[in-house]
Amino acid sequence: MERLQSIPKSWIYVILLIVLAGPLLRPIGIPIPISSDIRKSFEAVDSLAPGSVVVFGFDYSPGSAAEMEPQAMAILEHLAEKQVKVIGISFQAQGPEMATKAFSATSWAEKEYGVDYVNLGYRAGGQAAVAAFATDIPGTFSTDYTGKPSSSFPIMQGIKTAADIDMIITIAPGQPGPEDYVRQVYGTYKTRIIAGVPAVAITQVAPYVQAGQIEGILGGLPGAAEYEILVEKPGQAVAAMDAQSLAHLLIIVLIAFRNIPSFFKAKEARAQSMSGSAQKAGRGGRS
Amino acid sequence: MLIEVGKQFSFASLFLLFVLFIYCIREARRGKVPQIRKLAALDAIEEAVGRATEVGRPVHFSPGIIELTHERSAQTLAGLSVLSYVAKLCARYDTDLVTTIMKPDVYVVAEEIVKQSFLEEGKPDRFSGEMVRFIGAEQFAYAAAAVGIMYREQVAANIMIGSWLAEALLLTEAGAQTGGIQVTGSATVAQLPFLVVASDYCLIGEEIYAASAYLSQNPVELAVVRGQDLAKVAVIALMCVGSVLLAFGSEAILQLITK
Amino acid sequence: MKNSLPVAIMTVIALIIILDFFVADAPSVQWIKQSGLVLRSWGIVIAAFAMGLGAVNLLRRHTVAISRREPEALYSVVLVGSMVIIIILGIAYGSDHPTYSFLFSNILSPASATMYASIAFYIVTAAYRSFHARSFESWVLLITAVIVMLGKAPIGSVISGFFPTAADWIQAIPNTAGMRAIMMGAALGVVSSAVKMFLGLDRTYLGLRD
Amino acid sequence: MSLDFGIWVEGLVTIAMLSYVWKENPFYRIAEHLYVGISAGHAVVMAWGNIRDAAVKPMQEEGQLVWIIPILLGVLLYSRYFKGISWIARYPVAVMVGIGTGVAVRGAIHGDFVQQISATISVGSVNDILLLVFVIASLSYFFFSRELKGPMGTVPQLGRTVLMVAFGAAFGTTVMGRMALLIGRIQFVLGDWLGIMK
Repeated sequence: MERLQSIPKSWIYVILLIVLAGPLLRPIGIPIPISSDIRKSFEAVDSLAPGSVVVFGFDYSPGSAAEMEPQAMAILEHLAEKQVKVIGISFQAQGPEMATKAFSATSWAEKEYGVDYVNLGYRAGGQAAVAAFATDIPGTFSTDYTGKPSSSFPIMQGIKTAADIDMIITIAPGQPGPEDYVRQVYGTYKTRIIAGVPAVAITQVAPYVQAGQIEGILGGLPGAAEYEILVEKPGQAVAAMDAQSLAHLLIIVLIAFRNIPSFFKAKEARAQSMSGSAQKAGRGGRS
Repeated sequence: MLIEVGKQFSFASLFLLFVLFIYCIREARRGKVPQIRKLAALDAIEEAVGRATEVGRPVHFSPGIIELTHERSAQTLAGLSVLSYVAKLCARYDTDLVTTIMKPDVYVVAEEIVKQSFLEEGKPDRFSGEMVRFIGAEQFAYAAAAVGIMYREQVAANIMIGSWLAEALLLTEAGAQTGGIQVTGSATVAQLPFLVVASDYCLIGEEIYAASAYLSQNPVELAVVRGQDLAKVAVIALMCVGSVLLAFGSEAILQLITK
Repeated sequence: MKNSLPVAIMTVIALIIILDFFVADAPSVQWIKQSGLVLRSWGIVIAAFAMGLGAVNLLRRHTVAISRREPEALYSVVLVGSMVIIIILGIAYGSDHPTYSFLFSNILSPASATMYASIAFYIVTAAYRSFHARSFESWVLLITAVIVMLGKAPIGSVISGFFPTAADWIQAIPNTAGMRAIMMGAALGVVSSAVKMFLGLDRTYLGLRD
Repeated sequence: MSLDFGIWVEGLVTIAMLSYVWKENPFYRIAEHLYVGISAGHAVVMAWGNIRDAAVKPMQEEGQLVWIIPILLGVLLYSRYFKGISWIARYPVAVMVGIGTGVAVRGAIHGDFVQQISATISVGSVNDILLLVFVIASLSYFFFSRELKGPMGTVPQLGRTVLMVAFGAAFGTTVMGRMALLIGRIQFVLGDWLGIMK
């Protein structure tokens, strides 16, 4: 039994890799409950009429893509199905690449560039750029990511300010992020906002959702997975959730292995361990 | 009013804290020296350096990855004051020290501190440029280099006090692999759980700021720590009174604080 | 003078930056806001100069290793070479030079993403190594971690609805309380350290200890 | 399998960096030194750009001579290479530390201290009251000058337990984000690079 307490490190790593890669190649399908946040976001997007114009903020970079990209793809699939028009923008330097990747990996690849969707690229300046965008879209994004004038695209006809936009969707792990869209855009134009954020940022954004300034949020990979299920296109994130569940279970099993043997031993020599634990509980020590 | 509405109470508290700390320092100069409780993590540093000396392997120190002009720079400075203690111990025991640094401005200060510590221990010639190493200005490049160094030089003690981001766990795991005592400390709440779990001793939050007083046992510094305690009593009282009043329907305290 | 003037400069600058945060937008104190802004941009410039010192330290250590033909010299050649190439490209042609972007996006970015991702391995071994229930407190730590892990992954709600609910409560109440107390205590530590520095009682940052 | 040279380099770097978790090895060392070299070089280029755009340009093009001050302070840092005048470097350091201490104090007192106090004063529900009790208990753990004894001693003990719960919870939540990152890398290797996964 003591052997359970000293599993070699490399074994643990191999098991972790198997546990993570296995479900990615062959999903198990552990049921994923849908939370109210995701349902609200889904219903908001679902309420868009065909032909509505949506601004999609690709405000993430390769470093955070693992968590953010599946969210973007799931929502993009839904938008494609709803026959709306999408204007892709970015306030992150590497966002335009992310946009190109996401458009080409979803149903948007079959749609017409410039008519159904466009990728207007990146503008520097953070929060100030978001403010400029709200009041003057063609001025702030005067060209697309390849440098073609944005006024040359049919999709951009009649788009001046954020008031001409039916909804803003931003996928943002940091700043500028949902807070900036709320302050700079919602404050003046009351444009509907949906935000995708990392799991750790949900609590930061929650107050805006409570106040109704953001209509819906997606948090981390689980958010993306739930959305994929609602759009009925289970993809990367759903597969990743199985991996996620197994990884959590693996850690719990390992913790159990570590503790069960000593649990039995403790029964034999309780008095000893009691005095030992009292010492260990000393301030500042290891816990 | 010259102070912005919504920040007036904060400004007043800052002023009161300044007054309180200065008062405590004056009391200490009059001879009233307070005692502070044991901080096991700091006692463990000497043991850690001692063991490294016995096995003839170096001690690794890092003051975190935050630059001097940053909002969390106070943690870096707290780390650097522990560095001066660690460097003196290393000088005294003729033990090798490896300080890894991610921010260039911190490197400038850290090198000065280590040099000075060796000078004060009367061993300026034992100091070498290899003791303070700038290793890459990006978070994970720093981590990659630091774990590489820790492994290759088989450090026998790992002391990390400062502000960290996700890379903290990489360093503590490298430290666990090479063995020896690990002493960590931080006031960055997001990383504390990992430091507490992965190291042998961890200074939590405010404890890193008391480290300098504890290590030097300087009466004036101890007096300031006592001042911090008095401030905490006041805060607890304020929260209790505020809540009781609120329960009876008065928002007086809440309004005062948000002024 | 050699030692007290820097302390005075440090104190005045810190006080201006503090006041800059608190003063209202009134014309009579506009100069404080203005100086705060100017000082912070100075900080960026000075810190940029410090980068040169860091680079010199890094290059010097590795060129010494190369010239001594230490066994590690090959790696030092790689480091010095890549560093010099990217500095020359960046300064002569700007960071949008194709080779520069290639080094950046195909080496630096994946290396950084991989280091970041490798934390997943260590989080598992750290849990295995350290979640050893020896005392009441380590039990508490271990059990909360397990509940929250189950509550956060779909598997938890499959086992029991208790886990997500418990995880949310733990995060909202004890977690918030603990983190809040740490922040408040640390804030006092920051202010007390500042006072010690303003009074010249702590001059460690100048390399001086009394 | 991908035929793109860039993807291959990216894939090899990924494997080399990852190989460290198994064992420190020459491939890791090469990747590590390459990574450190490029990132340090990049930082130098960025620093150069900062000095040029933030200080030199406004001085040359708009005649803002005041920028000579930070440039001079920056140059003074290099006095440490010269024995006898190395103490001059203390001035730029003092300026940087002054800025840092200023932003640290103002952030600490307002956001981390006063706003946390006001957020804690709330008695709307049982949870609010528990939160208040837990905050007070945890704060009492940080008393340095006097050990609370007798029945009062249970307060810091409770505080320490609350802190452990907080750490356990934070550990548990972070596991998820970290796994997501590794899953992302595995998806790159199996999907984009090797093409085993769709």
